[in-house]
Amino acid sequence: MQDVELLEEGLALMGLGMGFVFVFLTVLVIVTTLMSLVIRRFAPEPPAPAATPARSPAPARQDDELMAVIGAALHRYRQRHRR
Amino acid sequence: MQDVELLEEGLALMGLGMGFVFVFLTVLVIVTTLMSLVIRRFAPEPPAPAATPARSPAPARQDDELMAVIGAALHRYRQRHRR
Amino acid sequence: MQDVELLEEGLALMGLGMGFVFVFLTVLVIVTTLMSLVIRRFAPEPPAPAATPARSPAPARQDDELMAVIGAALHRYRQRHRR
Amino acid sequence: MENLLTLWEGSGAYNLTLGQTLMIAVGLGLLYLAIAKKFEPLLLVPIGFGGILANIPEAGLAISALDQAIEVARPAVLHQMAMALGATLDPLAGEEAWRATLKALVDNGASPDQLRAAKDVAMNVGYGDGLLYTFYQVAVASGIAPLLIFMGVGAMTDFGPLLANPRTLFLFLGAAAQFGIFATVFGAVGPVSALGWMDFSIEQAAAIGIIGGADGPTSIYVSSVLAPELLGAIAVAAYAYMALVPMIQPPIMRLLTTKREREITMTQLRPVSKLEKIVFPLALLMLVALFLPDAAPLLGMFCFGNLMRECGVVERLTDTAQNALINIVTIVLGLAVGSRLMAESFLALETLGIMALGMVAFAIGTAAGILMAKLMNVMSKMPINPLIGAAGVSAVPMAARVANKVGLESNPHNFLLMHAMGPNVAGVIGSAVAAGVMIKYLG
Amino acid sequence: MENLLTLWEGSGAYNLTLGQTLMIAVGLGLLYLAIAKKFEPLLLVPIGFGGILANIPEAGLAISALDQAIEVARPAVLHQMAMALGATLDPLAGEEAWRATLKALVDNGASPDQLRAAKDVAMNVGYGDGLLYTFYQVAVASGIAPLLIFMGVGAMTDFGPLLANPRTLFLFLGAAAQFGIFATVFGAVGPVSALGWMDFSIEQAAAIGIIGGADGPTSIYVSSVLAPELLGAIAVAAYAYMALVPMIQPPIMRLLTTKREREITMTQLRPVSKLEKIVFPLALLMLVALFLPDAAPLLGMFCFGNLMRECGVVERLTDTAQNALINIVTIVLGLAVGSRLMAESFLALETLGIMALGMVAFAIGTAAGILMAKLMNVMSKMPINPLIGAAGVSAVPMAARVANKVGLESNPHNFLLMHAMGPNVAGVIGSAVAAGVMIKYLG
Amino acid sequence: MENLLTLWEGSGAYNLTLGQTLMIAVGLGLLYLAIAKKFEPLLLVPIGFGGILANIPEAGLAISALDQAIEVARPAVLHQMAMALGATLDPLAGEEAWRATLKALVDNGASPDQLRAAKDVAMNVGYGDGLLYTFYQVAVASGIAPLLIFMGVGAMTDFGPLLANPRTLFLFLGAAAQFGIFATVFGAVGPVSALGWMDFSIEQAAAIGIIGGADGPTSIYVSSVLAPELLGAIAVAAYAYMALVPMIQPPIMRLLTTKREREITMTQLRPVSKLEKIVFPLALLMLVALFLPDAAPLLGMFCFGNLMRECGVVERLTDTAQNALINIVTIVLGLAVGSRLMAESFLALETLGIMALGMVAFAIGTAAGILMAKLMNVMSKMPINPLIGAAGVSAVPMAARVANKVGLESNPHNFLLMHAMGPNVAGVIGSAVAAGVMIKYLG
Ligand code: NA
Ligand code: NA
Ligand code: NA
Repeated sequence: MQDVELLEEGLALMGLGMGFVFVFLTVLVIVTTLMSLVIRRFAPEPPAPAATPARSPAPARQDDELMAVIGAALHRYRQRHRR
Repeated sequence: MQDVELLEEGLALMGLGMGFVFVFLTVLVIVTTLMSLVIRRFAPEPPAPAATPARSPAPARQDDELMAVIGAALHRYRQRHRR
Repeated sequence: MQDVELLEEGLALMGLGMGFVFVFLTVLVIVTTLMSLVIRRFAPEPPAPAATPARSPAPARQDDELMAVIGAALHRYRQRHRR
Repeated sequence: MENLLTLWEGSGAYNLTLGQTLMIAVGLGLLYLAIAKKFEPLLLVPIGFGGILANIPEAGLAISALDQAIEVARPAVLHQMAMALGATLDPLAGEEAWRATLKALVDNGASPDQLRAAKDVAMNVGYGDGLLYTFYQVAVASGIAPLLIFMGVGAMTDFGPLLANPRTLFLFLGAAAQFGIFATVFGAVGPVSALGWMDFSIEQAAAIGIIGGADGPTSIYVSSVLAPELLGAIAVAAYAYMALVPMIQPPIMRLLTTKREREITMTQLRPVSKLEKIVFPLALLMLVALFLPDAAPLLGMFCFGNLMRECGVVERLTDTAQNALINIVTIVLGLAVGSRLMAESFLALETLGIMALGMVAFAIGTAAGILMAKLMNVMSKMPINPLIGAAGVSAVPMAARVANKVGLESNPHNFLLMHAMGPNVAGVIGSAVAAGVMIKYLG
Repeated sequence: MENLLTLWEGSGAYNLTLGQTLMIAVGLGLLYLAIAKKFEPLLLVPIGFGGILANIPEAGLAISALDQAIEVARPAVLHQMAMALGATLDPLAGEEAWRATLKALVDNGASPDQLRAAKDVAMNVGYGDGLLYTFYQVAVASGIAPLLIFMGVGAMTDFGPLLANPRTLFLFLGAAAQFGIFATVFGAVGPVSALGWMDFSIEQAAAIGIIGGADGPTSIYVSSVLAPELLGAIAVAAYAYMALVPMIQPPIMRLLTTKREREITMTQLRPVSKLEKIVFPLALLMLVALFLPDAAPLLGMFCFGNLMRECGVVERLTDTAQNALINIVTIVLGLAVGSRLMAESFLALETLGIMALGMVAFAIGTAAGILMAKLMNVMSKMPINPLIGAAGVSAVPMAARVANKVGLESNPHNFLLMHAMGPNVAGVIGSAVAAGVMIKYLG
Repeated sequence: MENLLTLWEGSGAYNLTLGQTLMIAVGLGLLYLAIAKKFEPLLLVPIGFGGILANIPEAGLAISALDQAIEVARPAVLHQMAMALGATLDPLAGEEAWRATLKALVDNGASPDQLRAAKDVAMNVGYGDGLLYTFYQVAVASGIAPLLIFMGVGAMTDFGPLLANPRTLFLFLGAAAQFGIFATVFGAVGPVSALGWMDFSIEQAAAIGIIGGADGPTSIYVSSVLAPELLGAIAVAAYAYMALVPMIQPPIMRLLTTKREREITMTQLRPVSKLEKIVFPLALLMLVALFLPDAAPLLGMFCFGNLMRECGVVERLTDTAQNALINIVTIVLGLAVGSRLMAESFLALETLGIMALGMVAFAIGTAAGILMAKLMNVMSKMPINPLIGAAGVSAVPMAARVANKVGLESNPHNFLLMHAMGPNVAGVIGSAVAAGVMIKYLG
């Protein structure tokens, strides 16, 4: 009896586990492919992409960006959790 | 009422804090200046000062110095705390 | 009375300690000498000895060795502790 | 099927709250600033990443075994924990209410003994402290990490420029720049709290003010002592503003000085002997010991690092303090600080207040340094370029470089860098002294 | 004379048990494999040495202060400890029985409070936790060491080859290779346990199966959560099989592929941009956060290390994560794992079962990877050499090198190394995902 | 005004005791010796600085949260702590008396449970363990730091010279030199204690004697086990005498040898194979396991470090053990040892006794090594220069260099360095064995 249960549990874990690993990695493949497509279209390699934005922006904007990042998050949060 | 207390406390902290920072750094300026004067008078730079003493002393004295450092401290301490 | 005990204990510790240090290091000398003799006889230096075995063995054997190491230990253990 | 449901109900997508989503976005935003904009990346990369990890639902990386058990354990375990806490759970209230009751007990009512017992229950059924929670307890709550960072900073600091001319000059600039700290404390309990905009206690105000000292480890240390609940926001603000020095300071500098003042050329610094550099950290330590023991942990470790650097006989320790050790501690500290970026505490109006007050502190400190430099220029025989006063807020060596750069704009042959390094390192000492005063007075 | 007797009765030679002798031999055997055969020496040298230290009689290096006191303390102390544990020792039973009673109480009956009290007694009379015991508690039981190692591995991993062609290819191979893990879990609770050969719980089976993931830190992490009693054997098996990749895989590869298949040349990989490499760890982290929070500690730290590596702005942290930090953690982790090589748990039939099941998991994973690659080769337009499927079990970079080598045997101009690195690193992610599923389901 | 008073009453200048002043002077003296005279600076710089930090009044860097609260908390907190300790404070006695009562309770009467409760009170009102106190608990009281240092020393030690000629030679010299240790133990409980000059227990005498082993980490380890109350003085003495080797040994060497003996040229050492170097640490470990498990922590870690060095397959671990890890541990250990330089325990007559006895131990060890070498020179066919006997006290590699230097004075072509390295490293083993015997017998 207990052995059968254990067997069933092992079988379930096998099915569930392999299924999940496949699904997870499939989603990862899709996301990664999309990500690569987007990046290669909008930020093509040669002018090292991570460096580019750092060179151009108007100094005053950087500060705004910090505030914007936090402000926007806070704004949306407080909209729902009014207190 | 509580607000006034808080305000007062803030004011006190500001006065006390800035005052202390100024006094502390003033004392530090004085001590540092004196230290520099003494060092530049009695141990002028060229012959790297920290190295000089290590070269000359009679070997036998080094041991005495260790004993002297600890012995002198102990002596003065025990003079007062007789037990 | 207590002083005498303390003295005796100090004496015992001295004899025991020095004796043990001498015996231990003597045994270490003997073991080390034997070890060196064996190694110099059976694995003389030039062809860097630790490297030699790694080069020659048939691949299949390495796995056996792992099993052998653990299996032999387990075998002897279980022979005595039957449970 | 039931298993699939378990998996789904335990997934992040099912449990994600709005707050967590937003905090993950904040974490990604910090990473963007750190990587693309080079905002103090050494700290903001770990902090941002830690912030994301802390907000992954169900993972419990940033909470204790006890809190994790309260959030996800089976009802039977909840009842056991309630018993350990000396309470009983109303059988009719339902699971969510039970969890809320336990959380409330743990956060307030329970005695240390009961907490231990409840933790024993949680550990026994297999829950463990989250990695970031452990990092926070070991590295930040204990005070160890900021102090070791300060030791490393000491091992990297050259007091030569300060020693070359301490008289009436550099240290006063360093002192004046701390005015931003105290003005902000007053502002936070004054207008901001008194007028009811936000509600900061005096301890919280002090921890916020220290942001104006532009010194990350000092800010973290003070806020771990005085206001741990704000630590995440304060650390983020402190490092962000340190990174923003090149944006925030120049306008203030140009506003408060004339072109002629910015062109002032300063006299050459004298060489400083090795012995002076060795004795200085010891002299500073003695003053701390005599007059402000509460700054002894911070300045003591700072002086220790500096003495190792200058004494010249322990190079291998200095090298480790400047590299392997400070890097390890930085990784752990950054992740630990990130673990405090939790929605409940970070996504409050207070955070915007902290950012704004920190900015004010910073601006006032910059202005005070410049104005004091102008005053000293008038009063002293030696010419003093007021730009170097702005470097007194610390943010070593960024603020000194900014002073140099703004000076070069007015006079392309006027290199102020070494002159600005004096007030710059004096600013580190100044804000540590300010920290000591606050801890003494409020700790 | 009496002193001499004390010395002799406290010596190892007098107290050595057969089990300890054999375990010391196992430790020496592991050192031999590590040093002479270069079996993953970075881990097996500390593990083997730790195993020897743990089995030195009377030294107590691998046990707690409490256990050490129970083993060697004077009778008076035993009675005190019994009192602390709420028991009384039968005066007639004799010392050996008292020790056995106390041991049984500590291992089962006693409450956390009683254990604390008994530990207080042991500490008060001068016993302390053994060094390796402390290392185990701090580094392994807390989960910290495997996670830091995983961070370091992330900092050393280049996802370029995987990003160059994720589509339908590399990740599926990485997924298929995890089949070994789950098949083994089923096998362990199926034939092995059900037929009564050995008796593994489902948690133990899961921890054993992970060996097939060919990833040391993942195995240690999972078994510290699910089956700490098997940790020693599992870690030894995991690292041993990682070292055995060049022996185990080639025969399976040759068996399951034709010469023509092994000769397949693959198309050149496209270059991958820096930004893709930066975004990938964040994308992976988001998926983990959404779908499998239980893998968040492992994959989170892995992604953190990889982000530090790729972002290019925190080189000094990356360098420390790859060197000083991972080396320190490896020493501590290795010794801690070695401390679990105790006769009672290691010299059981189960250990041979673990070794055999681990081998089976490994072989099935290799075969599944190859077969999946063959299937994909048939279905896809792009030619796929099935050998690279074997690299999906992970064991980075050994498995990829083996695929390359076997490929070169058939076609001396066909370099598969970079193509095999894709499934190879995908295998790391795959087994961490598998670990997360098991912990979610059984933890 | 009241605030100013608070600041003044909390300042160091107001609270400084004579003892603290003197101990700060001792700390400065140690720094002077370390920096100007190069006395073992790697340890004495952190120890000296730690000594200063520990004696800053009110800062509490070297004491626990509980002690800190007892010293400075408000009366209300004192009453709470008294309740936790199961006592009541006499309302009439006044604050100072209350603090004294609590201190006495904590140091003696209280049970571990009560101490925990009192600590909870202290933590709840915001007190925390001092940094150096934490370092001491984590690194020294646990035994971890000296053992990791010993591992690093093992990783730096080359046993080649010893292996080239162990027979009847080097190890006996290493053994003889340990006579200083045991003679001093006997002297400390004999003349010194029995005649009532000072009052050392046998455990304290043993910890003092080990100074004669000229091995810092061994001294710290033994005294952390047998006499933690003397740890500060013993560590200072041990490192000071290691530094003083070039002063202490030459007169003794000249006194006990004739010029002719000092001129003896020794035969060339044979080359030692890699395999011998790998097997030696394992052989030593086996002997320790069989005959003296109490030396297993020290010699086990030493052998582990040496095996890592010699096995040649874990270079990156060896490198870390020799550099980053040992440096980090040295900083922490040094500060932790410095935290034991407190006036009450250090400024006692006993400290001078420890310094004097340590010196005697050192001198006797040197003499015994030389005399044994003379004896062996007479008895053996091989010529033995007695100077190398003096190197048996350890103090690697200083003592070997001294032997070489004194030899060169008599015969400028007679290089004894490599010959002296044999007894020198044998001396490390010898004093660790002596340490094991003492711990076995007294621990
Ligand atoms: Na500052
Ligand atoms: Na894998
Ligand atoms: Na020695």
